[in-house]
Amino acid sequence: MLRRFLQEKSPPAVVRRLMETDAGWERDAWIELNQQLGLTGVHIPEEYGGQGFGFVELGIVLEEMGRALLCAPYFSTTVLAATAIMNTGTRAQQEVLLPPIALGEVVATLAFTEPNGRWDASGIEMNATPGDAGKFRLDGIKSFVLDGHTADLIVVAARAPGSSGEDGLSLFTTPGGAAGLTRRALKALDPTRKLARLEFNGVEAELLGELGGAAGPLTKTLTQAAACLASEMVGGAERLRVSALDYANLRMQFGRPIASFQSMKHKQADMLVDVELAKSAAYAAASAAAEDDPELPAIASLAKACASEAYLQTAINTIQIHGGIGFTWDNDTHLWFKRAKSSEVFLGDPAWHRERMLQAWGV
Amino acid sequence: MLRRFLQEKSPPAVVRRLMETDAGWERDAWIELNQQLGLTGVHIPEEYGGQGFGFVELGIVLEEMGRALLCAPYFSTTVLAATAIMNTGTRAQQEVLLPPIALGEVVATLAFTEPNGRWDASGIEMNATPGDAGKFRLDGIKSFVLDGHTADLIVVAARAPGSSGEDGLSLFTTPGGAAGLTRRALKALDPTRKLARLEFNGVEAELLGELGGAAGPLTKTLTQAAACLASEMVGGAERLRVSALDYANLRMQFGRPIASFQSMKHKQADMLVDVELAKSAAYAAASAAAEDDPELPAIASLAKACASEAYLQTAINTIQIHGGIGFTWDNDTHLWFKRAKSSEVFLGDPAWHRERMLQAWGV
Amino acid sequence: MTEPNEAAVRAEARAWLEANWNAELGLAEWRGRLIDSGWGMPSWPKEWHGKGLPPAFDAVVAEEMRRVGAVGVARSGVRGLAAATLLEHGGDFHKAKFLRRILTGEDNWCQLFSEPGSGSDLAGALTRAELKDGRWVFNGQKVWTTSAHHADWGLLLARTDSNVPKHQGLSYFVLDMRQAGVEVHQLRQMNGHASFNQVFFTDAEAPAEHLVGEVGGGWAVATTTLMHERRGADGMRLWGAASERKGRIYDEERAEIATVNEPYKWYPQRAGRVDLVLERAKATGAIADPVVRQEIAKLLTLSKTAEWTARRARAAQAQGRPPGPEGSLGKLAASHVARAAARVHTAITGADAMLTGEDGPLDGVIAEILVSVPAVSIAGGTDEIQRNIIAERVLRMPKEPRSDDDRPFRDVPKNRLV
Amino acid sequence: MTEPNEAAVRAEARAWLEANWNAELGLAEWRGRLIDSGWGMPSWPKEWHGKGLPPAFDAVVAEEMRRVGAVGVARSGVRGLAAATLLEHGGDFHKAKFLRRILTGEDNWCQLFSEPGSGSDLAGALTRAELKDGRWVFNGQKVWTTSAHHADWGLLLARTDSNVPKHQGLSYFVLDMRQAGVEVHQLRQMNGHASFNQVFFTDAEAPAEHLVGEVGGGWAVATTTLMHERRGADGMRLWGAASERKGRIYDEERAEIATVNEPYKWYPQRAGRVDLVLERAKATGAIADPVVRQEIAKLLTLSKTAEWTARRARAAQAQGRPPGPEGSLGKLAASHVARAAARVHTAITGADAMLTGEDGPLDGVIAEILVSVPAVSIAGGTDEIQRNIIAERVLRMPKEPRSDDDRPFRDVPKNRLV
Repeated sequence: MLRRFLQEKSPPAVVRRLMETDAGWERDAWIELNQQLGLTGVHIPEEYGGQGFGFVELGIVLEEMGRALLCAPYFSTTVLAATAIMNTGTRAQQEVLLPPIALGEVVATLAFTEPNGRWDASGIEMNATPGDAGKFRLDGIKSFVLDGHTADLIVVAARAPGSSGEDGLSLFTTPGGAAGLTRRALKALDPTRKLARLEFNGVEAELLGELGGAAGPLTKTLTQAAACLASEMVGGAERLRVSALDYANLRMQFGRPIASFQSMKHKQADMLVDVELAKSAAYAAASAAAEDDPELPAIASLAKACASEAYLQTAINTIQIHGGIGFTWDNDTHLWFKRAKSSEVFLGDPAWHRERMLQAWGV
Repeated sequence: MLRRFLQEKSPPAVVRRLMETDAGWERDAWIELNQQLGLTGVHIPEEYGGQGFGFVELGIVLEEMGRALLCAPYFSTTVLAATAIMNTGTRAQQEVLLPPIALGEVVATLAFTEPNGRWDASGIEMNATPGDAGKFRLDGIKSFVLDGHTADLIVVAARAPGSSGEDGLSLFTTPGGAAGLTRRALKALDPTRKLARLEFNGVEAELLGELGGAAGPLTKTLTQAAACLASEMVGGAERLRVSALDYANLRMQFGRPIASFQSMKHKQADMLVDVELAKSAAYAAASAAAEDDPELPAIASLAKACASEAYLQTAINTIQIHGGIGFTWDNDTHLWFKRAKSSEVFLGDPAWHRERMLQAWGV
Repeated sequence: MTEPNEAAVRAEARAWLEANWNAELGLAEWRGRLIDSGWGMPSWPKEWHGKGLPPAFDAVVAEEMRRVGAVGVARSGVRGLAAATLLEHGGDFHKAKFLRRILTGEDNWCQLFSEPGSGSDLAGALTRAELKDGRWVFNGQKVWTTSAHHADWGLLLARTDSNVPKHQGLSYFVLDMRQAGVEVHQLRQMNGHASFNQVFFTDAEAPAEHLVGEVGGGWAVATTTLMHERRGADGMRLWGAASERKGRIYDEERAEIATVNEPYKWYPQRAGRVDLVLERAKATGAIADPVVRQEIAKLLTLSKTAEWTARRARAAQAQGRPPGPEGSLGKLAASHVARAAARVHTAITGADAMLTGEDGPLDGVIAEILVSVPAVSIAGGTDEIQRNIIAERVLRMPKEPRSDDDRPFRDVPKNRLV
Repeated sequence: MTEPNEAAVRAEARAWLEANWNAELGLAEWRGRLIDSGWGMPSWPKEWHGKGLPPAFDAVVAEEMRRVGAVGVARSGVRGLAAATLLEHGGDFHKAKFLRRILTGEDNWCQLFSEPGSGSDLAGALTRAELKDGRWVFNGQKVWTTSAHHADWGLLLARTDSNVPKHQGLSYFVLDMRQAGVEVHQLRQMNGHASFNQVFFTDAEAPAEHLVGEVGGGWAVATTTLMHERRGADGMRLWGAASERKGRIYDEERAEIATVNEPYKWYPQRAGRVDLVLERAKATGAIADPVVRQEIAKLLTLSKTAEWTARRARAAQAQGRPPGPEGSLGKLAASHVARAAARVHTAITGADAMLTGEDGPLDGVIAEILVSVPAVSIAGGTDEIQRNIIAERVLRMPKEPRSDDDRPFRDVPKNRLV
């Protein structure tokens, strides 16, 4: 049902229109999405206005969004920001921050990566200094921030001056339009998912959760987000795989459908193996996240690495199967290819996640 | 001509007979090989009784021997021992040691690897202590020594007690039957190339070349040997590639030769690419060795790594193309497969050589 | 008759087992009682040693048997395939003559399908069957037969007519393996093991009634055997796990299983021994090498995802959902795993990978992995055949134009016999 | 006539150049003299602007021209293919009308072979040519045409008969691109560039004598064009390297080359930019990562061996040895190199790989690599077609049974036009 809904709301023509805009999404469509299906709140507890489901259901939603290449601030708002708030915020903070997200009224994001491009908590350099009335002042630069130039609410990771590693890290919240905050959309290789660079010059922010205690919740958020991204990626990969199969069945060369050529069959069989194995990994990661399994860090990293490679390989194969047509702008394949390429490094590349997986397993 | 000669002298039936023997080769055939073609002395200077050719010609010989899977102590004697002596020995020592090798009268080897399995000069632990009359006493264990249990002359790498790294290394010579030397054939995965473990208990040995100055010449010898091994490997790989092609052309399934199936064609095309690229690398390495090109260390390592992977992949594909038959003992493919598998790690595995290649290029 | 329900079946089976199971009995005697009771094969028809229950209850009864440690009927190896095939396609004569002795374990069976000239193309079999004086006479050669030297009976696919297209000229027989016209040779493999036989027929004979199905209808019967083989590929290995309990009946069962499993003793090595990787990497120190770590991680990823995919398929099956594509990928995925494992073991092992037997690491186990893994992508259907099957049956891609199955078999180009 | 020898040819060319070369001339004027002298195309026949020398002497003359810095005739891009094809298959009318204006560079050419419905299968072209009132009339659509919007003339393969097998119903034409019936659209690619055109024919026309070769004989003529295209795939790029010398004639040549090269400006990125890898790895610090180092080493190995293999092929050619298999692998090897390079650039670049344009590394060059490499295994013959060619032409493996080339083209299943 969700699949059909997203097919209708996010056909390639709409994706192409939105990806040419600066924002990359439209508030009316976003509100409609939430009014009809309550998607933004899927894993937010009911007491905070959400649907009260868990990561398995969130994974299903993301798989479908990846399939439809939905242009919406969903990964930023629901996966990154809401999860970070749930992992970090006090009860009172959650009561304030989560309901508007669950209702689709507030678009939010998590600003943690910096121009150094590191995906671990230790890579954070931004400074947070205590300011007036229990507030903090943030100074530094965040980059690769999903929907960072359009978000209403920004959850920011920063550290106490002089601290290093996992020590001294805290999360803060600040409105998108805060004074001292300069936001610039970055030119993204994947135009369907917008990235921004945020420069903080003494931006006033409120502490989220415990001062200096954010390393754990932030790492957990990124682990859960990796599992979610794996789900999104396998949805996209499967969409491509099916589109390649459909094309091969239709396209005639040498008087027969190219699907009847043995090399095409073998390629399609290999694509099926790639996608199905990655799917199993994404499902395992979603279950582990839902159950808060101690193996989650390993399985999430496994799933992220596996889905990254399956998605990109599927995209490469899909272009190849389409031949010259597949390389044209008018053919839709490149939209998913670019998402695959960008997702490959977003939240950490496959080699990085493989190493994390081994370490999480104590190897 | 050499190819035809080796085809006659080393058909699979002869390989199978010799590989079941302890020695793995026969002195009569060895002497005949040298009397007819002077192969043992191909790159030994004429003044020492050799043919006076260089590494290009040696590479050609090895390519053919790899193709024929010749069971003879050629790599040990000519490639390893003679090259080590040429790189290290004084003029007087070369005058004594090289002519019997060139004539095929003496079978020799180079004992450098130890049970730690390291292929670099720094890995040597065996001690050489000064003894009577300018001689030295060797104590320690060598392993993976090619034809070590049958060689008449053994060139041994050892170090001054207390030295480490590339310091204090020297080469020595000792007869195969020296007192205090215990030699044992190892069970080799590749039965066509015999390996031995040599235990030295106070074995008396003569210094070869300069005391403590062997690191350079030994490393050079191993670099040249890696280039030579690449030639041997591409010969074997090409033999397998052609045998797989012949089989595919003959074998009928579903009423047509399996060579007419597209997946078989694509596999054969990929095999051709693998083998031809590796051949180019082996030829480049042979030329670099012949010209003593400063890039030789990089190119030799490149060629060794490239040929290792091409040979093994070709062997795997050749078994696969033969189907069940290819996995049987009576089919000849496994003889080359085992050589490929063993050569993959002999003188260092592909990853090790790739790293060496980058370092040699100053990367 | 009322629909059986799980609780009732469980209670009835439990009651019967409590009354009858006795570890002190001999294997034959116990199995005799079990077969007579119908609890040995609960989903088989009542007239043929079963209870006539829906297949879903097999697991319930098996659970009850495991609970008390009761030994089951013999069905490992080709026995199970023979039983399933004869139950579906055999006449009363076959069922009466063979089924019970299969279940008791008295008779051993082998499968005589593959030939040297037709590996992937089973329907291209050349072995001839001719009816002479009321008896079938066989001439030809089979290969890749497991345990033919232990077998009392063989399931034989042979050609009765070369003047029709190839699938239509085959017939299916039960052959007595203990006769002069059947010669069994062991076939040595590149890893030194001899798991398979070549079987030669020189005027081997069978009575007319040993034909299973119709003359010319052999391909359909063979398809049933093959389907059960594919379905059971994992299961068979599972049944093969002998109980570790003590007692005479368990010893007898262990001996039976050991005979069936003998040809498979290198199969764990063929599959790449992923279980050894971490332990070995720690032992050699390769675990500290970032490059090797990546390869290990890739291998574990493959192996885990293959396992999870198989679990997804089983879960779907258990819930009665239609099988998705995930159920057909296991064999191909296992190939990838094994090949990756061989690469990783080599990288971990270094120079020692050149050694085998007692000189090799783990007393030769690593070497056995390296020279056994090439079989995994061939045996039981090559990777190429698996890809064809996935493409045509799962993805429903169009078949390639074929030239061999619509003309008389005699006109189809064939391999000369080696 | 005595056999020409190298020294004599060299001396004669040198003498002529010393007497005639003048960098102060206009490009057209100089080329006019060069063409008249025959030194512009030494291996062409004397009656058609050449010297009638064996092809081996082309290199000698080229060397002499390089020595003095003399500009050559125009032959880059499709011009060269048109010249070679017309020289071989054209009649005197075609040679007189077109050859000289090709060599002077006055006319631009394009190639009209590929169609949307026939990518790998050029002989399946659907564009129709009909003879009406003594003129050929064309209707249909071509695609993947380079520089059609600059072209004066097109080499057109079109169907004159659908009632014969597909290869026999094609004819070859020279088409005037500057007419109302020819419409040229740019085709945008996924990397944002627009290197190719779609060309639509709506009752486009050509005089009867613009047919090249026989009616129905177009495939043989097209094969000549394609052979020269394959042979020149590297060469064309080489001729395209403009001289860096100063002077009016060089400026004019540079402008000509720039026009020809315009569609290819992203080609270095398409090939993966191996040249940037080490510099980038040092810049990002990835050079210290052992895992990335392995990937870099694998890439350099591929790229070096591909280069050495091409060199082996050239050496064999130069020595007049029959071409070995190494000559046919270049395109496939280039694909492997480019794909590996894209992977390595990603690993080196990390998060920055998500950025493009002025926000991306090297002002977007890295992003352009990542979104251009997929073309390398498609354009000019997909990797799959290359493998077929290697298997069938180099390895002489048997062709697959075909069903489309022995029956009337009208009966062959085709793509509906998009």
